[in-house]
Amino acid sequence: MLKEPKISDDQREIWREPINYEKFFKPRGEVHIIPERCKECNYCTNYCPKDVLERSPTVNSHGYHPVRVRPGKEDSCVACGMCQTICPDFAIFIREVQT
Amino acid sequence: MNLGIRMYGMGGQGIITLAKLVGEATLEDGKFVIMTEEYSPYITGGWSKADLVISDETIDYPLPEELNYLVTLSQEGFDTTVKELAPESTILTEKSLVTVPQDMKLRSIEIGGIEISKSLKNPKGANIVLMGAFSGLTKIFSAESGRRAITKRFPKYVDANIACFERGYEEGVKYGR
Amino acid sequence: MTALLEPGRYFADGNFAITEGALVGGCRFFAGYPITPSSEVLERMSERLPKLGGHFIEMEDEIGSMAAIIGASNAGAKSMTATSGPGFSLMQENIGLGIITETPTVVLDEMRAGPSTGIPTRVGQGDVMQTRYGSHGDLAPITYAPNSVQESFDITIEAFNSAEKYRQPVIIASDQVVGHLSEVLEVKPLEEYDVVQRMMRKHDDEKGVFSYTEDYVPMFVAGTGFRGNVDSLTHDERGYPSNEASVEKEMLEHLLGKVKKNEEKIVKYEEFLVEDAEVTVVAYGITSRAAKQAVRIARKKGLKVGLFRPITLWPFPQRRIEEIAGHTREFIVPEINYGQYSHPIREYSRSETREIHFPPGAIPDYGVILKEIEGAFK
Amino acid sequence: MTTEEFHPKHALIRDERFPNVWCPGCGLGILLQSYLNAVEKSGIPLDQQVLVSGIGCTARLPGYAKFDSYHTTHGRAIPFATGMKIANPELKVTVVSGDGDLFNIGGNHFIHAARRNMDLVVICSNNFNYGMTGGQHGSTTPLTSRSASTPYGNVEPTFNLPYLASALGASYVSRWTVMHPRQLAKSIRMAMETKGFAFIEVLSPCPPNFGKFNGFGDGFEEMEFYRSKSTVQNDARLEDVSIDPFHGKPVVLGDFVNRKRPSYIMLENELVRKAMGVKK
Repeated sequence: MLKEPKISDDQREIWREPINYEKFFKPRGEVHIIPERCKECNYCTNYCPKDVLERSPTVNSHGYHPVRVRPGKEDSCVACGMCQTICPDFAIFIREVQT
Repeated sequence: MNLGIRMYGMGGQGIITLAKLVGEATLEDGKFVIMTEEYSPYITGGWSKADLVISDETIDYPLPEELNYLVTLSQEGFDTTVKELAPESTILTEKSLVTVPQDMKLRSIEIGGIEISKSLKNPKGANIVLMGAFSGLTKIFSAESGRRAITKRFPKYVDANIACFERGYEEGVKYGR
Repeated sequence: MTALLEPGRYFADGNFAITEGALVGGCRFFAGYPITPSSEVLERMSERLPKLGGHFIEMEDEIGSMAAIIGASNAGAKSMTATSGPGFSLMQENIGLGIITETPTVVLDEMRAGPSTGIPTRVGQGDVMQTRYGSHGDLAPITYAPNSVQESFDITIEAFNSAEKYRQPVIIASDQVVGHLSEVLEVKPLEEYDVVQRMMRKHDDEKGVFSYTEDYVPMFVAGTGFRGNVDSLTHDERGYPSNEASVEKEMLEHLLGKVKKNEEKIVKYEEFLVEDAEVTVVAYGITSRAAKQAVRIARKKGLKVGLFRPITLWPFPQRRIEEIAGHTREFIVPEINYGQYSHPIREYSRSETREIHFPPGAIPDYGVILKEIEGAFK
Repeated sequence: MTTEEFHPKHALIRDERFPNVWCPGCGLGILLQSYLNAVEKSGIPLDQQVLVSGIGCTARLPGYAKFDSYHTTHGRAIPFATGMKIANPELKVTVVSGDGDLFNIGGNHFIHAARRNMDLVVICSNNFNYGMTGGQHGSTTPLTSRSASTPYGNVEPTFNLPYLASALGASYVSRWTVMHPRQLAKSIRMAMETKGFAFIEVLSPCPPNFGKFNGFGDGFEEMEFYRSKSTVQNDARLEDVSIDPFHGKPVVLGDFVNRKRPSYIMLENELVRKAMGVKK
């Protein structure tokens, strides 16, 4: 008899289960940044699975280099929302866009 | 009228309760009364005492000017207070616990409160017997007020305590003047 | 619902009177920690409050008790705690919290002999300055010192009213003797007592949590939709913390000013033959009753002496003391401590002030006061 | 990319107070995010949510959330919250404070609230030191690690917080790090649904103090270190979950305890009803 794999409750919540993957569009996200709040902690740049984010060369009024979308990666965000969840400063968020 | 009364006993004998009942009954009779209490730091086994001032006018100073009565359920209370009593004072003691010296100049009445309360099957009621005796002896408060005070304080044990009070009252009246 | 105390005459002690007075004053939450000589208040509260639909909790210590009553008040309940010197020391920090967060509550400090553990079962008046300066920072406390069972009852109702009116912790500095002596307590029908109800903020109020331009602003209470911030840090009118000295100034002047401006309404005292007194005895709490006896006897001897009894120790009855100093050449301040209230008396009267130091532990002997009065006329 | 002012959590935070006071790389903002996510999912009306804190960096958190929030005195958040909850049981009271506040100066209140099974959610952000005063050691500083007041390494054993809370009878106990924001949010939601005392320990970095003293370049590096040592083990033996990552011990995370015990508010309500003579 086949055993069902052990999946804990929270794993279920996190996992996306692609059913009929072909039929669906790849989600696309639009990155919104509030540069004045960013303290360049780099959590989001490290966490982004698509490597969309980087520090910008400009500084905000507090002297930090806020994050920005890496040039050329404008269409790469998949709206996973990890950057938004991990940002301690409420400086970044994602809106899912329909393509 | 300005009377000072001291009640003295060992922790657990119900001395403070006795004093409060006397105070309550006296108040019922329309007099002014104030009571201060004091006890040793030990919950049981230590001493406890209460002083009452009874007057026809409002009382400012809470301590008695002089002590006119002593009610004691302990030898210690007798020994320590007897020197402080005013001339013409009256002492009321629990017979089984206090020995009054032969050469005692002050008037002293011994009541077997413990024995009486036991015979009435209310062994904790010795203090109430003495309360009754004090009323009968001094008439500082009426028996009626005494009964009312008891009823108010022990709504669950009215009968047993009233019985003690009344037997005590009868004893006290015998010595009344 | 079991009613409050029936009108009538009671032979009661101070602790009973304070408890019942508090319930009439609207107290519905009590948190405390047992301590001689105030434990009877806690015990009686544990029995009485649940019957009135109120809440009682015995906390792990006095620090927690003080914090809990401030919390409860912020959740809408009129609250109180009762303690004595050692516990009162522990409460000081959170009394300051009550002041800065403008939280109404009542603290009973039943003074006993100190310092430290002192004599738990015996009287003292050594906390007088602690009720004034005990908590750090500038504050304008309101402290009542009752001297009888009747006053213990009445003043507790007033303490709850003042707490609501001026939105801060109010202290009742009673003492072991007043707490434990029994005498007559007359209770009037409930409707004859003025009880100030809590004024609450409406959730759609546009203003901030606090206001520094008005003496009184209704209080915002948790769970009513206001969604405000209450802060122990120096804060602006929105309740937001600030590091600015200018905000500190604005806040502090409001906190002190609301009491200072209403001093005449808050201050209470009793006088006995003061009008023509050449010497005035100033005494409070149980000491005032010994003093009254001494003054009475001295008057019979023809000595022009009076008694001034502050009922509010703080705010200090400054105006009246200054007036009395106009015709009184000397003040005598007996206290069950080694000289505390004598200092503001000396300061405001600018007159000769004799101190009588009764050692804590016993009811003051009025004979000592009488002797001092006689000395002042020699 | 666009720059836009309205964050999706706009209505739940005091926007005008941002940027917050926390240092770059501090995890407290993530804890705030997780709390807000939990609140949204819990379905409990926002007006019933109350946040209470003591003093310290973590204690500033309630001031950024747009709920009834109370910043009290050092170590006294739990008794303050206890008073609130008893006075108005309708409130959903969450205490969020640091390890120093809750377990050093406020330790006594914690053990008693847990013992009473007081209906509170207590979230302890543990950064292993006193952050706000400059990184002195406390009762959660791991053995041998450095702090502003243990320059030669800490010699005091630490509290094992989940074990402590569980031994006291807390209804719900869990531990996560700020690098587990989704698990953390879920845990907070479960704590909010718990009747009785719910305790969550959250490991968070302190980049300028504990992190710096112990050789971590920034908050991210410190958190990655804990994460690399972490294992999720819901049925862990709590005796063994004390934190000692510098000596090769794994950092055990999980929802450790979730049990039903009569809560204080439940029992007290019953008592009051009985005393009032209300029939069931």
